[in-house]
Amino acid sequence: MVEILFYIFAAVALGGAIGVVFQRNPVGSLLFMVATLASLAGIFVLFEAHFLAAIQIIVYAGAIMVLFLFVIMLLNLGHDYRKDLKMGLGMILAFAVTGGIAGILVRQLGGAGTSAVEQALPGPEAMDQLIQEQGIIGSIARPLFTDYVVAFELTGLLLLVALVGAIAIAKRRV
Amino acid sequence: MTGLLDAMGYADWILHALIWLPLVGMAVVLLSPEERAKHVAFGWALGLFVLSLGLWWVFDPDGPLFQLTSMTEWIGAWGVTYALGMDGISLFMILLTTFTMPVAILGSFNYIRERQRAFYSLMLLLQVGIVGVFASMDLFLFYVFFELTLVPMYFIVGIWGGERRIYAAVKFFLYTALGSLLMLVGILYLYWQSNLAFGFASFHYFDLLGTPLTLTEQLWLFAAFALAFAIKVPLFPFHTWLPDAHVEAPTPGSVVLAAVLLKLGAYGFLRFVLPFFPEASAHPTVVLVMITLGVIGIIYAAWVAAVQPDAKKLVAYTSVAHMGFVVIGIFALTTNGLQGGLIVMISHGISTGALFLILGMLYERRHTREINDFGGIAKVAPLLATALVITAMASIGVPGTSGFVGEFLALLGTFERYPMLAFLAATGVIFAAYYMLPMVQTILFNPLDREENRTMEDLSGREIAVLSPLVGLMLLIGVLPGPILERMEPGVQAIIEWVDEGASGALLDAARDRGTEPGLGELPVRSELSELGTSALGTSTYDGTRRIHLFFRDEG
Amino acid sequence: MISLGFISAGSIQAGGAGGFDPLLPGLILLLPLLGFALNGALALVSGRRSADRVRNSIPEEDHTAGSVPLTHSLPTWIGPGVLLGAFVLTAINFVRLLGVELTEPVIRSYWSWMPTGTLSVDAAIQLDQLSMIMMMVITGVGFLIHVFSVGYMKEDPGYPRYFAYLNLFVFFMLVLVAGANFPVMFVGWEGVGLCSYLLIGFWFQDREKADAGKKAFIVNRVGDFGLLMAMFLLFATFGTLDYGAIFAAAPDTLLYGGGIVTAITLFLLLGAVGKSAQIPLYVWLPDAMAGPTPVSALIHAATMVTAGVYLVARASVLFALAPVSAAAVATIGALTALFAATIALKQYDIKKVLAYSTVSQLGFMFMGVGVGAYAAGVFHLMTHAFFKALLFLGAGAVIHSMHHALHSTHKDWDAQDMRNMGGLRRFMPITWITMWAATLAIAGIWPFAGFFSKDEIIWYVGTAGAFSGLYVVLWGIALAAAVLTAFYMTRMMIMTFHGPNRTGEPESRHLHEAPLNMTIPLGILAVLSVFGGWINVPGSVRESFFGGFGVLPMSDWLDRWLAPVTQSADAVRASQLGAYADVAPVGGGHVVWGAIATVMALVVVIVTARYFLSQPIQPAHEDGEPDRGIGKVLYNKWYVDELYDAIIVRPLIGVSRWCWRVIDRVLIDGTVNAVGSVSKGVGWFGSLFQTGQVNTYAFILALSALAVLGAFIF
Amino acid sequence: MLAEALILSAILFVIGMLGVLVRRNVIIMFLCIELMLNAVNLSFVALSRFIGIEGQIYVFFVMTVAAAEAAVGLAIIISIFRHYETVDVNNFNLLKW
Repeated sequence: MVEILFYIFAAVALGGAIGVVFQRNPVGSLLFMVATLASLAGIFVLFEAHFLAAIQIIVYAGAIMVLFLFVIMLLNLGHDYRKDLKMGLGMILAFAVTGGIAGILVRQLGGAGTSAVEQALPGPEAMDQLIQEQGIIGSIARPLFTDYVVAFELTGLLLLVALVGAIAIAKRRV
Repeated sequence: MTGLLDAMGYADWILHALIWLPLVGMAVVLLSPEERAKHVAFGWALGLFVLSLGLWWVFDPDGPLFQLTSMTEWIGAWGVTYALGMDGISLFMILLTTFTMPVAILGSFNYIRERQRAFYSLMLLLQVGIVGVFASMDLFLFYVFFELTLVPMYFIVGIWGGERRIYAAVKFFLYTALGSLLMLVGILYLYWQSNLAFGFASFHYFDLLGTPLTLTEQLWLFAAFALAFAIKVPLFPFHTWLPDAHVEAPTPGSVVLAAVLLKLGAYGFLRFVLPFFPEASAHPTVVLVMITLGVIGIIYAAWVAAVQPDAKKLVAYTSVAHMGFVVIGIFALTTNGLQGGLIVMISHGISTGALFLILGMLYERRHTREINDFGGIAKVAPLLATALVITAMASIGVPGTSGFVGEFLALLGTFERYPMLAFLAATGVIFAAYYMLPMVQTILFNPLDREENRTMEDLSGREIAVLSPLVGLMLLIGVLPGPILERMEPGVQAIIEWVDEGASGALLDAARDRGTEPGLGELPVRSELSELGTSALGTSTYDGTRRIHLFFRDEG
Repeated sequence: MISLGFISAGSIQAGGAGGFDPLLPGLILLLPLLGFALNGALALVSGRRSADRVRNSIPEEDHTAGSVPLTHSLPTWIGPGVLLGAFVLTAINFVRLLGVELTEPVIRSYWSWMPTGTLSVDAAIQLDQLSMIMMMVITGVGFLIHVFSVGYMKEDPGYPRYFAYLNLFVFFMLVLVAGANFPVMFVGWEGVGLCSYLLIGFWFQDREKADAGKKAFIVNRVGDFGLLMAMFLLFATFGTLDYGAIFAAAPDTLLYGGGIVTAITLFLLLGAVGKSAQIPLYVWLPDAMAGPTPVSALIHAATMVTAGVYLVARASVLFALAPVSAAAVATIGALTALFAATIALKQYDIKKVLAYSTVSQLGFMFMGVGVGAYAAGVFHLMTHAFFKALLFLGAGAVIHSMHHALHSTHKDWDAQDMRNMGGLRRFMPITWITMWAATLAIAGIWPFAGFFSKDEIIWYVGTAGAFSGLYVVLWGIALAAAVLTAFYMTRMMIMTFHGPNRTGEPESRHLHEAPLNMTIPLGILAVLSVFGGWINVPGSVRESFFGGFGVLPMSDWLDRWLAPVTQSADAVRASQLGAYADVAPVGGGHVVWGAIATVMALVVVIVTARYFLSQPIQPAHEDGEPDRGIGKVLYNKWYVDELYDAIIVRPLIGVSRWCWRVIDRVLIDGTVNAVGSVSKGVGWFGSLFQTGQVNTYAFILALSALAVLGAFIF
Repeated sequence: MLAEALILSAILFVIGMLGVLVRRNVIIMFLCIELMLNAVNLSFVALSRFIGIEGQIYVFFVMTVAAAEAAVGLAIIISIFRHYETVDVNNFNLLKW
């Protein structure tokens, strides 16, 4: 069951990703992206990362993608997108390079090495036990507010800076 | 005198003081008001000179080879030490530096009118670097000081120079930096080899001495070091930065450049190249190439100098010719040759410095450096004319002046081994007259047919004060070079023996006796350093005894 | 410390002083140096005052009238004064030396000059027969010329400077002859060259005069180069540069006629040729006449130019060991003697005639020392110093007078051109008489000084024919040159002093005899020119003519006096070559040829005098230059200056320019700049990838990632 | 399942990279970068299942940074658009001096 669901989500994610790249209409791309994000959220659930799946939907699909959409609409980019996709040599080169990288990555990750690594790792039982003890949220929140509290606070600062920066950059000169 | 100095503990602090006090002086100059900066700088430099005079008495010609030595750990993990010391050769180079500085500063009072604070503080910074080079006993420290001299000189040429100052400054910087970077590679290679051979890491001069190297390695390292120093000297054909730098540099810059900076190259040959790579330095082909280049430099530079319309450029080319004498003297590898080369260095420092000062004075009056713009100056400026004639004579080596002693000994030493090359080099004596006399004549003599020249002022009191010590020294060294020669002799002999007889002689003794030398007792013991070194570098064959590897002969 | 030692003691090095205890020898040298220092200081003071006048466009001070400033009155006493002191000291020592048999020179060493390694050169002076007689000539003639200069240079604004230079010259000249080793001698050698340079260019505002000084210095430097090389060779061979050690070791160390000694002596010869103005380096001396005339008398006739002869005599052992070099010395001397004499035939400038005459006479001296007659060479050096100094001083008096005369009416004639003179005998009788004495001396007429010295040289050249046919040829040349000497000297005297006066009526009223301080030196020198030759009358001559009368007190005195100096050279020559022939190549002995020479010279003098007295002579501006034939070539000095200019000077300048413009600027700097350009070019090439477009960067990034990944895998 | 997840992550990453290379619209390029970030997130989550909770924490941080980046990036795009009236990167070449 889990396997089947994984493959379904994977297929959707892949299809969405390809759509993002090759759909010339930006709004269309965006919608494909939402599809990808949603299916990734599904995969997160399959890996017992329920909290992340939730914020994947809320933050990514909900907030960030809407932001993108706003910008596209603000800039009125709904038309004249025919030349958006590079064709010819650029496309071939891009395919060649990315294809090469993909080949290497897939070959490495899909080989016997990964299974061996999987065997050597503690395995899902430890995680299951952790979630059992502390709950889904708690298992993330505890280290976040203890070991990683400085990083967490810095993230908050980063968001503030980004907020101020975005406003400062985007606003018209007065 | 000696008693007084001993009471002050002079020997313990003087080298440190000579290196770092200029830095303090730099701060003082920067804090003083703009219009007083030159006086403060002059006073400081003069004070340093007076301070350095004590070296003459402190240095014992019959004492150990290297004196006033001291050593402190600097970067322990790499075996870098802050080690100072000097032999007779360094002694006179340091004295020449401390002597030149106040003269150059005093000579620039009228020349430098803008950003005086910056200028004089850079001059003092330059002194830090130069004295540091001459006093370093650690190759790392040496390299730091060697490079440090580039920076102030770059700014001195680039900011206060003439019209093409940027070109000249960049050329000067890149040219010399290129050479010294190659040398850095050589230093590191030598360091690693020494580390492998002796089992501990150290940049100290004595620890690098006698590092076992194959002839091929020696030749490559020789090339790396020699390029750096040949550019600095400058040896033909690496000399073209010099005329540009000299022409564009302000007077004091030219003076220091000619008087001291060029000596760094020759000093490097003597102190490092010959002792580190004795086989390569004595290799017949290498010696032949070096001496031939020196000879070409002497003749070629003289010819080129003779047709220069620009007086400063002419004098710049004469520097190349003079330094050619130094190079042949060094590579003749005879005592007379080396001694002669050293005297030429000192003499060239004084006479060429004086020439640049005089040309600077002429420039201040007429705002031109074209030889043909002058004429008949001797009539309106008899003192200046006298100074120029004496200086020119010293420069072309008329007996009775310092130039003769140096050139004579250098040629004599070269002749002992390479008669034909010495023969060619000696023609430089003729060509020296061929370039110098027309300039002297055109500037000083001939009809006084220009109104601007007719109203020219003779030397002022300050200018007399600048030139008279230089002129006096030219004559004094010409007549009485004995005390200088005596003090340099042990150092020179040590180098010759080391190279000639296969890493032996006084230099070896000095290196061996280092631990028992006075002044070293309280400093970190070698074994401590070596532990640091071994822990960092992971090789440990060092057994704690002091030794210098002999790769020419087996000791046991 | 040093100065005290310099004056008083020093340390006696060599033994065998034989009871000769020199009195303050260092002071002899120090006195002129002191004079230089004092006069030099005065010169600077007066120079600055005169510079102020130039700046403010005030005319030069006129010292003939009114009060004379201290800077001009003191040198009058300091300049000749120190020379007198030096001369007196020298004379005292000379007299002391007369009484002793000195076999080894007395050496006074003052301090160690260049102590280094294997070389040890002391600042030492050496007193022996040769150096003492040279010092006598230098200080004696020098003193007379200093006195003469007081009158001659009085009005010159550079008066103190003049005496400063002159004193310095004497100092260096004394160092030259007194030095106990080659480097010390070289100090004097170059020092006199320097003073000569300064004095030739004394009136430096005249471009030609400054040029002449420069030329003298540079040409001399060629000779100095030879001397340097000789010193290096000597040091390489002997390991020392002291005279004593070298000359003592030479006969045993060096192979007779070997390559080393020949090289050494040829280099010494180059030095001598430069300093003594012989072919091919004589060109500077005629130009050197640009200096004040007393300078010409002192430096370019009496002392400095004879340094080459002194050098050969000093190194006589070496030359004796190198027959090729000795022959070269004699040959160069003979050729120069004849060549310079031919040029002198057609010169109109009175000083130029004397200059070429000097070159010619120096050629005679070279011949003498070349054939091993060292004493004869030194003898001629000495007598020549007397009569040539006299001739120059006389010429100076004439020029002085002519200058005043022409100046009085502002006539722009050349005061030195003999065609403008004529009949001066009436106005300047003392000068006239004394100069005739000198002329007869140089022409070689018995019993004047030149007869004994010159004919002795010619005699020795002839008798040296026993060694080689070359010397017979040289003998012929020497005779020819002697004849020419009589001719051109008589021509000069006639054109200057005899015939009608050509200066013009108003000017001639201003012609006058020189003042006493100028004529007294002339008189003394005239006496010396007449009797000076009697110190070395050959024994055979003395006995055959005057033995019974006792008119000539000494015979062969100089030969015997110098014997200790030249004995080892004589020994070498005697053992290797054998004895001189003792007859002239075509037969005839001493006495016969003495008579022949005198008669020949007398005949030439009389014939020439009659010829020129009968010739009408035009003043220079009407006469013009000879425009064809041999006369033109001689007038233009065989075009040697032009030749040197074309084959040496211009090519050298051309090569220098080429070196600068092509090698330095294009090749070396071009390479340097090319390296710079290459790095710029590489940078430019790299910038091609910097399109500024994000895709490109991204693409390169991806490509690099691929490369890195690939590198990990493969 | 780990291998499959990692392979999916790799492919998504590469597709994102392809998008950056072939698109000219700067907003879509930006979107593709987000895609690449998500691909990495997937790896983290997948591995965290077997190693420990830290992986998820990193993903949390990545998302935050992505949000900040999106905000600032889009602001810049707006600013650029005002100047050039286009979002075609071929017209932006100020990176070259």
